[in-house]
Amino acid sequence: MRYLPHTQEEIAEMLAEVGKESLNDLFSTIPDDCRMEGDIDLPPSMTEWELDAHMAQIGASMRVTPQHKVLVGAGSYHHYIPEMIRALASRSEFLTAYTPYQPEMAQGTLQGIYEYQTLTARLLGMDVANASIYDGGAALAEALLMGLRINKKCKKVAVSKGIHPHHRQVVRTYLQATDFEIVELPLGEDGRTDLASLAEYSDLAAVALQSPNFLGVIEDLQAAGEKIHETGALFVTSFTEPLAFGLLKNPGECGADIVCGEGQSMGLARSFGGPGLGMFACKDKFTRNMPGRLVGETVDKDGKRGFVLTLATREQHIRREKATSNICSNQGICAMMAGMFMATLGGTGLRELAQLNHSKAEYLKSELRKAGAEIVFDSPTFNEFLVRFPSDFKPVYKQLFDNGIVAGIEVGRYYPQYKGCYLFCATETVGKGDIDAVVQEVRR
Amino acid sequence: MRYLPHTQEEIAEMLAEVGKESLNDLFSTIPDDCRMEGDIDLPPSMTEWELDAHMAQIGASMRVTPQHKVLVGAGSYHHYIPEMIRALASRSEFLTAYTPYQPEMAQGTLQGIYEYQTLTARLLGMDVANASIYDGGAALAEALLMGLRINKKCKKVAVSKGIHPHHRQVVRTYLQATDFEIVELPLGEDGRTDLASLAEYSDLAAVALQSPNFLGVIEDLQAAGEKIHETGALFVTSFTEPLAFGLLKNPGECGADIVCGEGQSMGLARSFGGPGLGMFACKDKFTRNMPGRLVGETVDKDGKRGFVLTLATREQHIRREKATSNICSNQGICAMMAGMFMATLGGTGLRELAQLNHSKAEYLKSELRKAGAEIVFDSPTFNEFLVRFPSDFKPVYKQLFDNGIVAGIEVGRYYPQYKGCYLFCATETVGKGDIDAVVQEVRR
Amino acid sequence: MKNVPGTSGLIMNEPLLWEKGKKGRKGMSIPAADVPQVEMVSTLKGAGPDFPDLSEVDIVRHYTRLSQWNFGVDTGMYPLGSCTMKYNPKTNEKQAATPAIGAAHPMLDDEYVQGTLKIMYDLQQYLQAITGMPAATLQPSAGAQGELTGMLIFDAYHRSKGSKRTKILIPDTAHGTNPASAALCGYKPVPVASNADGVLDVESVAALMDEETAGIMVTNPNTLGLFESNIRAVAEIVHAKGGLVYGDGANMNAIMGIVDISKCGVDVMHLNLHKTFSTPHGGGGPGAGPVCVVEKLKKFLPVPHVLKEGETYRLDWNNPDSIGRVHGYHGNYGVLVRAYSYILSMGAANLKKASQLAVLNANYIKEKLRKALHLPYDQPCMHECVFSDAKQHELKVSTLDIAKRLIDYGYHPPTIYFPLVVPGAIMIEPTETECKEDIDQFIETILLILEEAKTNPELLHSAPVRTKLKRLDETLAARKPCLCG
Amino acid sequence: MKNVPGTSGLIMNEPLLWEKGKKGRKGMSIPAADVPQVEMVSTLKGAGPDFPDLSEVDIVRHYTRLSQWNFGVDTGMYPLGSCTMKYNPKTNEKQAATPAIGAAHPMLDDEYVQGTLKIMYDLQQYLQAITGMPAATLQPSAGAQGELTGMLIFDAYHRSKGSKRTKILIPDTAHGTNPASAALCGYKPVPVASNADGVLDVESVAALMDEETAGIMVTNPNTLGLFESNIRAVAEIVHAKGGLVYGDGANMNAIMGIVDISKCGVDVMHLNLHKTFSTPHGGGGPGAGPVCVVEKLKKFLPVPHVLKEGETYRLDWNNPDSIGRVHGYHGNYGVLVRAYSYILSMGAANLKKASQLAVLNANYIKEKLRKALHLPYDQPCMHECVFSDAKQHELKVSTLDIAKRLIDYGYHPPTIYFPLVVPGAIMIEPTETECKEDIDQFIETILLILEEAKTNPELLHSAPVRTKLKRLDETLAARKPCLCG
Ligand SMILES: Cc1ncc(COP(=O)(O)O)c(C=O)c1O
Ligand SMILES: Cc1ncc(COP(=O)(O)O)c(C=O)c1O
Repeated sequence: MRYLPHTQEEIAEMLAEVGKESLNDLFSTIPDDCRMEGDIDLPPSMTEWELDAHMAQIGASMRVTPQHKVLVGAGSYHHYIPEMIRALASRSEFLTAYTPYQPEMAQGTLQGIYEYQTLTARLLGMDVANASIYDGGAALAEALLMGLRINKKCKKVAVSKGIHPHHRQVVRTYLQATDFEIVELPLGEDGRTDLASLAEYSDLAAVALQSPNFLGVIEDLQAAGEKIHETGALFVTSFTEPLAFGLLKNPGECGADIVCGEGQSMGLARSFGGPGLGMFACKDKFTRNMPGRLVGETVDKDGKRGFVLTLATREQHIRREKATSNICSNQGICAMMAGMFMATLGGTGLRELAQLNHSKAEYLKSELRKAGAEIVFDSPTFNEFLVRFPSDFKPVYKQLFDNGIVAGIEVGRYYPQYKGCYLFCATETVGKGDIDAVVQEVRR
Repeated sequence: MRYLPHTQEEIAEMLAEVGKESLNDLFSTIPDDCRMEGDIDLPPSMTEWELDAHMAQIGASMRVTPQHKVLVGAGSYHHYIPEMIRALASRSEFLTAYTPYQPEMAQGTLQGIYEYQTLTARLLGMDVANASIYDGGAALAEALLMGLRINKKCKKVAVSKGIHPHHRQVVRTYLQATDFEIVELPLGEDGRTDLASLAEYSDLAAVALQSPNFLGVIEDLQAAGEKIHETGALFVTSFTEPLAFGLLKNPGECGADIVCGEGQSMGLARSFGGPGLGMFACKDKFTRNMPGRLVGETVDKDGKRGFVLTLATREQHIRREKATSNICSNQGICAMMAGMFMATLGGTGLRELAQLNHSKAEYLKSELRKAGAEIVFDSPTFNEFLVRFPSDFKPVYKQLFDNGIVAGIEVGRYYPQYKGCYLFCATETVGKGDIDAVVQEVRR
Repeated sequence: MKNVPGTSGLIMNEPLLWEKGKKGRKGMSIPAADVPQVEMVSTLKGAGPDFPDLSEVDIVRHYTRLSQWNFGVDTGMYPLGSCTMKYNPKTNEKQAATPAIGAAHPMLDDEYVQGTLKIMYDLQQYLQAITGMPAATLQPSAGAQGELTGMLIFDAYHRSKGSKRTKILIPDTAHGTNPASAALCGYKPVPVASNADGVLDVESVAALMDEETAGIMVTNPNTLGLFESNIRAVAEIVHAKGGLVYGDGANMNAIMGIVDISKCGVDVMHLNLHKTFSTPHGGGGPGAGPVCVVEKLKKFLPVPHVLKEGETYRLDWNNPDSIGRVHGYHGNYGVLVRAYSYILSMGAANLKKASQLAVLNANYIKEKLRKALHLPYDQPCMHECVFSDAKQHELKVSTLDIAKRLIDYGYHPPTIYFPLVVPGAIMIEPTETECKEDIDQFIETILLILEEAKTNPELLHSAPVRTKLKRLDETLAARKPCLCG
Repeated sequence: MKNVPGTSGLIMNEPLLWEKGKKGRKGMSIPAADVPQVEMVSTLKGAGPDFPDLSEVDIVRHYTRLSQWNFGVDTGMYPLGSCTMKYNPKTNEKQAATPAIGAAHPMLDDEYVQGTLKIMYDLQQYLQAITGMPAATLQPSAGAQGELTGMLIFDAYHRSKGSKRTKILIPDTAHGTNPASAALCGYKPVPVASNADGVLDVESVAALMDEETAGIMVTNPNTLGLFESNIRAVAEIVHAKGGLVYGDGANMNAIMGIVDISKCGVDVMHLNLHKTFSTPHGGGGPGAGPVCVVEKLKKFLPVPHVLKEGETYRLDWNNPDSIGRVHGYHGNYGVLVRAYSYILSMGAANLKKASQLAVLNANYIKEKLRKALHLPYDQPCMHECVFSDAKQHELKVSTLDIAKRLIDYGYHPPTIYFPLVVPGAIMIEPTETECKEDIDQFIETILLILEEAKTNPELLHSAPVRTKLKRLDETLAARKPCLCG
């Protein structure tokens, strides 16, 4: 096998050195009653070419093709990714390295992640960003746990129903075993989080809102932040579409204490939902409560600038059960790619791209409205919004799918009150022609 | 534009430095009557994404798809190429470097090409191989010109009709302007070159045979070599399927003085015929008459082993009109890839792969024979052979094409006497199933 | 010394991104607007972040240069203990980039994404076959999240039995993620000392296991590279008290096709696809930490869970007993595809062979270095061997010095100062993809360094010297954190 | 000095391929035979070559390490005069790898390969539009083969006029390929001295041009980076004697959208797609050297020639006047696809802008270095500027020393000792893709080196010192050639 370099002779020589008769003898310390009987039950091994054919076949079995125009966001967005980024991220010095425990031979990863941390902090308007958390869901869970650590006395957190339902499920999973309580804040008629009930709670460690939220509505973070801080809780904001901050006030400006979210939009393929990128940032004063790795600047023996993993005393390999989190491997190369993507866009490009996304979505919105569809919320949105159709949309959806367009997703599973409503997204990848095709089909 | 870094301010600053008002002023030395009127007539510039879509469309417009099983060789072969080779050859340190004029910063290219030269020499059984010629056609032309330089007194060369017709055309083109004469040696009934006419010529500088030849037949190089040497001519052998030398006696063993050919089989995509690889090797004593670049071993100031371009006095940039050739840029990265491919196969793998190709072709041969087709030559072949069908094959060909199989090519254009005969090739990429499908259709 | 891989050569300096660039420069082509521009509501509109503007060539050079400062498995031997730095096949990268997979949206109905679901289903089957466990989830994003998933399953199981347990047994050799993961779901870790042979004693477990204890987390082979030979007896004790056994499978690379995990009495185990199954570490991630469980715990696995019905695949969402989701979608899917490709490429025989050769390589190194380095636990080892710097103390040379000197010679150092039970630990895991010549060269190099330790220890103290930067001041970094430029 | 890119860092040694490996090791997966094995006739059967057997990881590390010893445009500035080392866009590589293109067999009937033919046809049109010439061929594999094609067209043309000419005029500034290509088709090159301003005098051409002379080969802009401003007058003289004018278009990057070649009186010109049109040089190739001609020479172009009829494309094979083929198929097709992608990405305005910026960068460097380096021809330059080491002679410092010292500082040296008319030439072509900061840094570095030449010339004589290998002994290599291991 081409991955196994040992020849028979070499195996024999090495066995002789270790004083064993056979490869099996190497496992003498394994009790018989722990051993596997027979061979592992797997399909016969494939050549590189059989694998190519096999995977091509699997690709062909997908009814949704790369050619489909996918007007769906819901936490996973189709944005263009420059070929350059694929080429650079696949540099094996980056890709085949482990966590940079030996900084002298990992300065590439370390500077790259330091740059990612910095651009992320700037994007979100925060002081510090970490080297990544698994995904948007885990990042939100970690943010709330961090809030609970900071506000030790409080055992309760509140999360808006506007947060991606899957992320709320992850939060529930992370907190279920412990005696922390989660309260959910309802959405108002305007699609924004209704904070009225906040008053009832005096013991909230943290309150989390997502903006733009799952239904596309941009929350009034500034107002929310003030209300939340009045309760003494930390203000956590999350996101699934960081591109929005090219156009919107960033969470920092709106008073957020901890900001987290899914960074897939920043140069990562949808890839059936992963690997994504848990972006995580906070205010300076909370740094030592932060989960996850941090890269910091330092100097070498000769005083030259360099970078290292730092504040490791927060982490499991030093602190063990007292660590701020159990996370060890994170999303390494995805963070690098997000850094590359942000650098490639630049400030000017990010602004332009964000504006374009907004304009496309607004055009789709207005055309659908003209076609008789109801835009459920009239609150401002970025590149996603919820639509109610006068009649059953399923047949239209199916027709459009066959025409190569995926027309939103139905949200009834997550929001019974909006059963039959479809969440649409339009990014720069959607052309006017695609939008007009959707609208035309709706008109039929 | 993302490839043009200059901002307006920078342009202004730089213009100031050079004392010009505008970019146009930089071209003051260009007479008005040489200037282009208006803009270049080109389509509007495309974004990276428009280009992706445009090329995908062009790809889709190809009736022959990557899924087609192409049972055609004729100088361009479908062999599997490990993904690893694509990954390594795209390392930008290799790909974006120029010719290694500064050896201290090009040791990667230099050692890689030195290794290519060595493996090529070993494959062909020769003493020296150069760093490459454009393609098999140019390599053959250069080989014959080299022969004419060595045997100065002679003005004639002979080429077998078994040589790839396109390569013979290139030879004709290269030699037409000068007063050299080309005689073509006919093919015998057995598909091998008929050397009887050789006796007529006393003034041949070189005689060239291809083996396996265009019609797939393996020439009896040993016997031919002796005959040719008797005439005092140099024995040049060419090839289009170097894989054959994994199984066959190599040209060196058979007495060849100069060996050249097309190396596409060694890890390069068919890519509509280019870039390919002109492989070129010869006996020691002819080295200084060789065209093209050579990498040689040397040492650095500290006595460490290193590699440099050498014997440049043969080349145009030193020798100008007295150079052994005008070639400057060659097939650089293609030679590197061929080196990678040969190294990946190894001696054991090359043997195995060559044997497999032979077996596949022999199976196709025997099955076609059973199905009533005539195998035109009964001389031994490697992975290609010529077939005559009892009735018009065109409709069968078209049917098979629609079923995803390209069943050979008709050779009438090149060999009127074999009009209606088809040249078939079967490599490791052709499965028994594909072969059986062809035969079944033939039977219909 | 000519026979070491490491040397020094020309590489490039490169500033930070925002130390380059010029406002207005373009790095990405953005489509022209084909729809009217619509302004964002002014009250919500912000200024946009202060990012540098760079051209495409700026970006390409920046990251190309950065990459030259890095060392990966493709660069050379990376015997980082507990991390299984085996070769990462290039074809896996190609398969993960299959257009239809890369473009697959995770929220579409099952009928549209049968291909991606098939891969998940098959991979689950394969991992079950490799471990001998009857059920699995692919959702956890890394080993630690697998552990958390396991601990949550422990908790859910005990609740289902009407009990809430508060403690968990964790051997002193365990990786830091184990106690951290346990703590995350409220368990108090109770350390269990391993015995003189570096493995668990039945007695010490028996002494600590009780009805308040949810179970035990065992890494097997453990982080000393030793197989926990008492695992079954230990499991019986734990089970007898109503507890469960968690297996940290980070070291599965030693025992594929050799050990049947279900027979060891393990109830839950995570695998690290980015170790055992050849997916690249990406300088820190992403990984994947699928979790396998015994039948009785299947109902607690995360949702959605992929099922096969006839020839169609579907996601099963409603499982009332499930601990819920640990990932927003289906885990680090692209990593799953790589591992799937690896397993299909290897097949049963080669996976077993890989484990045998990994163990052979480790034992070979252990034999060759045992005279020069102190071997705290002299046992037949599995995939890795653990030495210490005890013999070097008198020379005032530490594990860190040895590690840094290895860098000069072109090797990534082994894992150092872990496991904690071995002071000054040097944990060497060669993996099966290192050939004999390269291992011999590595051994020679270590011996050379240990000679230098005697003859010229300064060479070790001042190492590395060949790298672009010399030894970095980690204390300064932590004392005055500068985390953002 | 902190402000230079070059520094030294850790890289790897690596032996030659055959110094590694072990018989029986596997690097490639070979399909299992699904047909009976058939032996090759014994009289023809050989032993197979003596290649080393290596594993996949052996190969990956070998070439990864070799790559670290190399320097490309992606690594840093590469101002190699006459070579137009501009940035090579990554998307071009992707397009050339389009599966349907990569798999296209060159011998199939036109109906099956319309897509690949369309690219050829369109690219011909684009190159015609860029040069102003009415016809083109894409077959030549590189610039030199384009020159040969051009010379063969000269010969065919003269024959068609019943004459056979024997000489060709070539300016002393010409690249070596020009006389070599001319000689290949039997022309005796007659050197024409360029005048004090570095360009051709009408008089000197008039003095040499006669009826035995086939014509002239002019590189414009020439290799001194100067535009041949008398080109039209020169052409008239040549035409008046029945000769033809060949344009070496290697330097087209200076004048896209600015000069109309057909108006200059040029009859035949080649372009270097691997220079002007951003295709990578691949450490020596492959290139592509399409040839454009005026109407009256169209019939001499190589066959087959691609035509468009209605919406379909076809290859025209029968052209009795054609010089024939210069390539086995359609030239270096993959290179053509890259250039096609580049032209489509740039469009007319950006191509012109590229030329303007290339010329701006060169003039900027010329201004900034004119005090420190001798400028033999003080003219407004085009895409490159040519200095000499005259001022450094007294310091016993040569162009070579300066070049080698640049390596230490992280730059690929300019082209040196060419053109031959400038002793100790230093030929700097920055190209348009270098930004102002990088050019300023390059200028600073040159000035620094010229300071060192005064204060510490040994630094230059012993350079490079940061590279893996120091200055290599080229004389030894040529004296005792060792070309095969
Ligand atoms: C024994 C052991 N357990 C758990 C882990 C954690 O795995 P991950 O980094 O994927 O979270 C590791 C990784 O280093 C490990 O070595
Ligand atoms: C002016 C000039 N002409 C011709 C050539 C030859 O081009 P190629 O190397 O593509 O054959 C070159 C390349 O260096 C050149 O600079």
